[in-house]
Amino acid sequence: MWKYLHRLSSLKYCYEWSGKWVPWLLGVTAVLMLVGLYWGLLVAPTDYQQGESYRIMYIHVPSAWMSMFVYAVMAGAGFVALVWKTKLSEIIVSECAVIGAMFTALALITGMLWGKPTWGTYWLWDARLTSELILLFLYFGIIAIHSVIEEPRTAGRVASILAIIGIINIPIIHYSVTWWSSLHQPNMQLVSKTPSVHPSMLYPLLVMAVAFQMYFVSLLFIRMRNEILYRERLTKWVKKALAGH
Amino acid sequence: MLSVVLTVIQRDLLLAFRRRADLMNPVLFYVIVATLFPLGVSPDVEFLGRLAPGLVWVTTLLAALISMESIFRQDFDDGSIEQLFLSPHPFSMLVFGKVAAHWLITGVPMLVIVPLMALLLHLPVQAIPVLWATILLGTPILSLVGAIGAALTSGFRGGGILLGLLVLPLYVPVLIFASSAVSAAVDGLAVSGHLAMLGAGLILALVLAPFAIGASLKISMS
Amino acid sequence: MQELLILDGKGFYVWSAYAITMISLVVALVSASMRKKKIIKEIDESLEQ
Amino acid sequence: MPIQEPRVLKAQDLKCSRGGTELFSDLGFSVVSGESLVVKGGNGSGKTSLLRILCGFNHPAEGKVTWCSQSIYGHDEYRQQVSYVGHQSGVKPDLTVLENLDFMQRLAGASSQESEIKEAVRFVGLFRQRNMMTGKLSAGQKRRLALAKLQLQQRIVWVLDEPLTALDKEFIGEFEQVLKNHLDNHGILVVTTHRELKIPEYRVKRVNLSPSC
Repeated sequence: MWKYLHRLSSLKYCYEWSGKWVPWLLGVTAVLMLVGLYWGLLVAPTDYQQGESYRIMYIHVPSAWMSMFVYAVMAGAGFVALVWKTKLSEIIVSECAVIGAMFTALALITGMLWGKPTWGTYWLWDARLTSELILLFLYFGIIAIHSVIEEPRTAGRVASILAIIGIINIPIIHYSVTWWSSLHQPNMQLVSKTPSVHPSMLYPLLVMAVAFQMYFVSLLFIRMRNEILYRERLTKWVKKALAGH
Repeated sequence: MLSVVLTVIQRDLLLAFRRRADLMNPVLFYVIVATLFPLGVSPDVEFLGRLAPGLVWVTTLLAALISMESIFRQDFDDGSIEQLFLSPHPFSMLVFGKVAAHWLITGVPMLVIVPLMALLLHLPVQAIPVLWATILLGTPILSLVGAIGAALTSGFRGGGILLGLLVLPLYVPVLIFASSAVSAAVDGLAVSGHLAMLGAGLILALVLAPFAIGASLKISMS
Repeated sequence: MQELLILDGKGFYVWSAYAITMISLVVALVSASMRKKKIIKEIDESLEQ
Repeated sequence: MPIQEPRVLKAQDLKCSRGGTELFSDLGFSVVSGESLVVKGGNGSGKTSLLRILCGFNHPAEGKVTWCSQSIYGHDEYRQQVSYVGHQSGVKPDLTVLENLDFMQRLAGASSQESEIKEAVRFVGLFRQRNMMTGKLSAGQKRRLALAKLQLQQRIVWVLDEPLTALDKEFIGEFEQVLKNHLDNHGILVVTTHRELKIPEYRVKRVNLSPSC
């Protein structure tokens, strides 16, 4: 195990290792995405309650899951960055922040587009959407760090601390926002967004969820390799690697 | 150990009183914002009374945020952070002293001004004691948590708005429990649950924040 | 094909949601690969000096 | 200064980079009690960064620094033995000279005797300004105040960044005497300076960061 971890700390090895995987990941993502979209949009039956608008669930729910999952990955990388001070984990933290913010924004937009036909308004201060909005601020905070602090190593460690503080704060926010929304809109429960999911509707959702995971890993690898190239641009191995291109 | 924390508090209070003008900043800010609400919202007694708990606490949050900038900015500029780092005492204890001093300078005046401004906003009188309790429990959390953001941004230029962005998500739970405690008091409902949550938040902040602040300062110092 | 677009009146929301999502996912990938080209060009230029 | 077995401050293949550009690399040296390390190098060659690494403020990109063969990071005992005088004075402009020194003594845990502080202030020639606000002192006087702090703290490792700047001629002579006393008391000195320090050659080790200067 340690030998493996140690090898990952050398950016050169990591650059080459991830490079081999990117084409495969992109292929799997494309296939899964197409299957999921076709299945969710065309094959899955209409929901008796919401009619067709529930189909937005197939991108809203995976985005929301990914916004939380990416934050967890970022906090994990942040912990590694602070404890073992590896450059790779700092790069992962800053890349995850951007990807996570994208997923959170998508979850919010699709949530609003789903809310309009279902509730009649684009935005409703319900627990899930509000927590998602605050999560977006957490992401923006970490992204903004890199614009304020020029020195990449310091910025990486500050971002790692923020990611860890955030992961402690997310359950607190979720609990307090849920409690708060039940206080002010007691009748929120009957407007639950995910309808009682019949298996025929559930499978496309799972396919889309895996598609989003594959997308995340491939985008992370691509962006990570860019950042490795940029940060190691003065080293010999980068020049040698690029000579081949 | 405790004596050194008191030493840091005493020095910071002395520093603050040397610049007496700055002491008034949070209070002045509070009065200004609190007078804007009736002009902007509506002077109607009943309507404003219902909004008062939220307005009072949002303003307290903003006042705390504005004053957060000053905790470490001066120490970074004159290099005394490094001297604190090189002292035999644990860094997070010294930092705790600085945050405690900052709370005494900015939080305690809130205990005086906030009930007064609440009356201006037609907050029903029976809610004033509970409001006072939420300020007593809430503002230390704001100082402790805000100091983490300040520790991360004061060392760098352009950290201003970034501090707000970092600290806002951390302030949300405090705002929720504090303002709902006051509005529960307005309706005569039980407030012990809300205050218990604030108390728990305070203890969590007291235990975790100093270490987070110490670690953050060490990073932004490098 | 027609009713597919309308999706009993809710088509606008469903299709715009899917469009926004798919476009931003693709744009993220494209901008990442464009950045790679820019970095490689930058490194090649620095090699020439 | 308690005299124990010789203390060693050792650095091994240090590498430091700022903003992606490398300042210095494969830097190694060791300084024993009673020796001083003079760091030479042009502007921006990383002198200050090296000093800050030795104080434990910064982490080097590579390599490690040890104090009595223990890494200095998280080494509480080492932290208490370092006095750092950087470009900034490290004192509060709104406090008077005496208040600053008094706070510093109480911070270090030593019970601050009034007499000791007055003696240190008199030595650096700031006795007349002792009740003045530090902010109103001139650059040279602020530098003297920082050096008074060194006298008071009596720590083993002195890390001084351009200590002689803004000091006038005759005070430099006195100050060099203080440095010699410090080395005689088995102290360690790490210093960057453009002007040659009159310290006996056998006690001096040199590090040159950028040969181009």
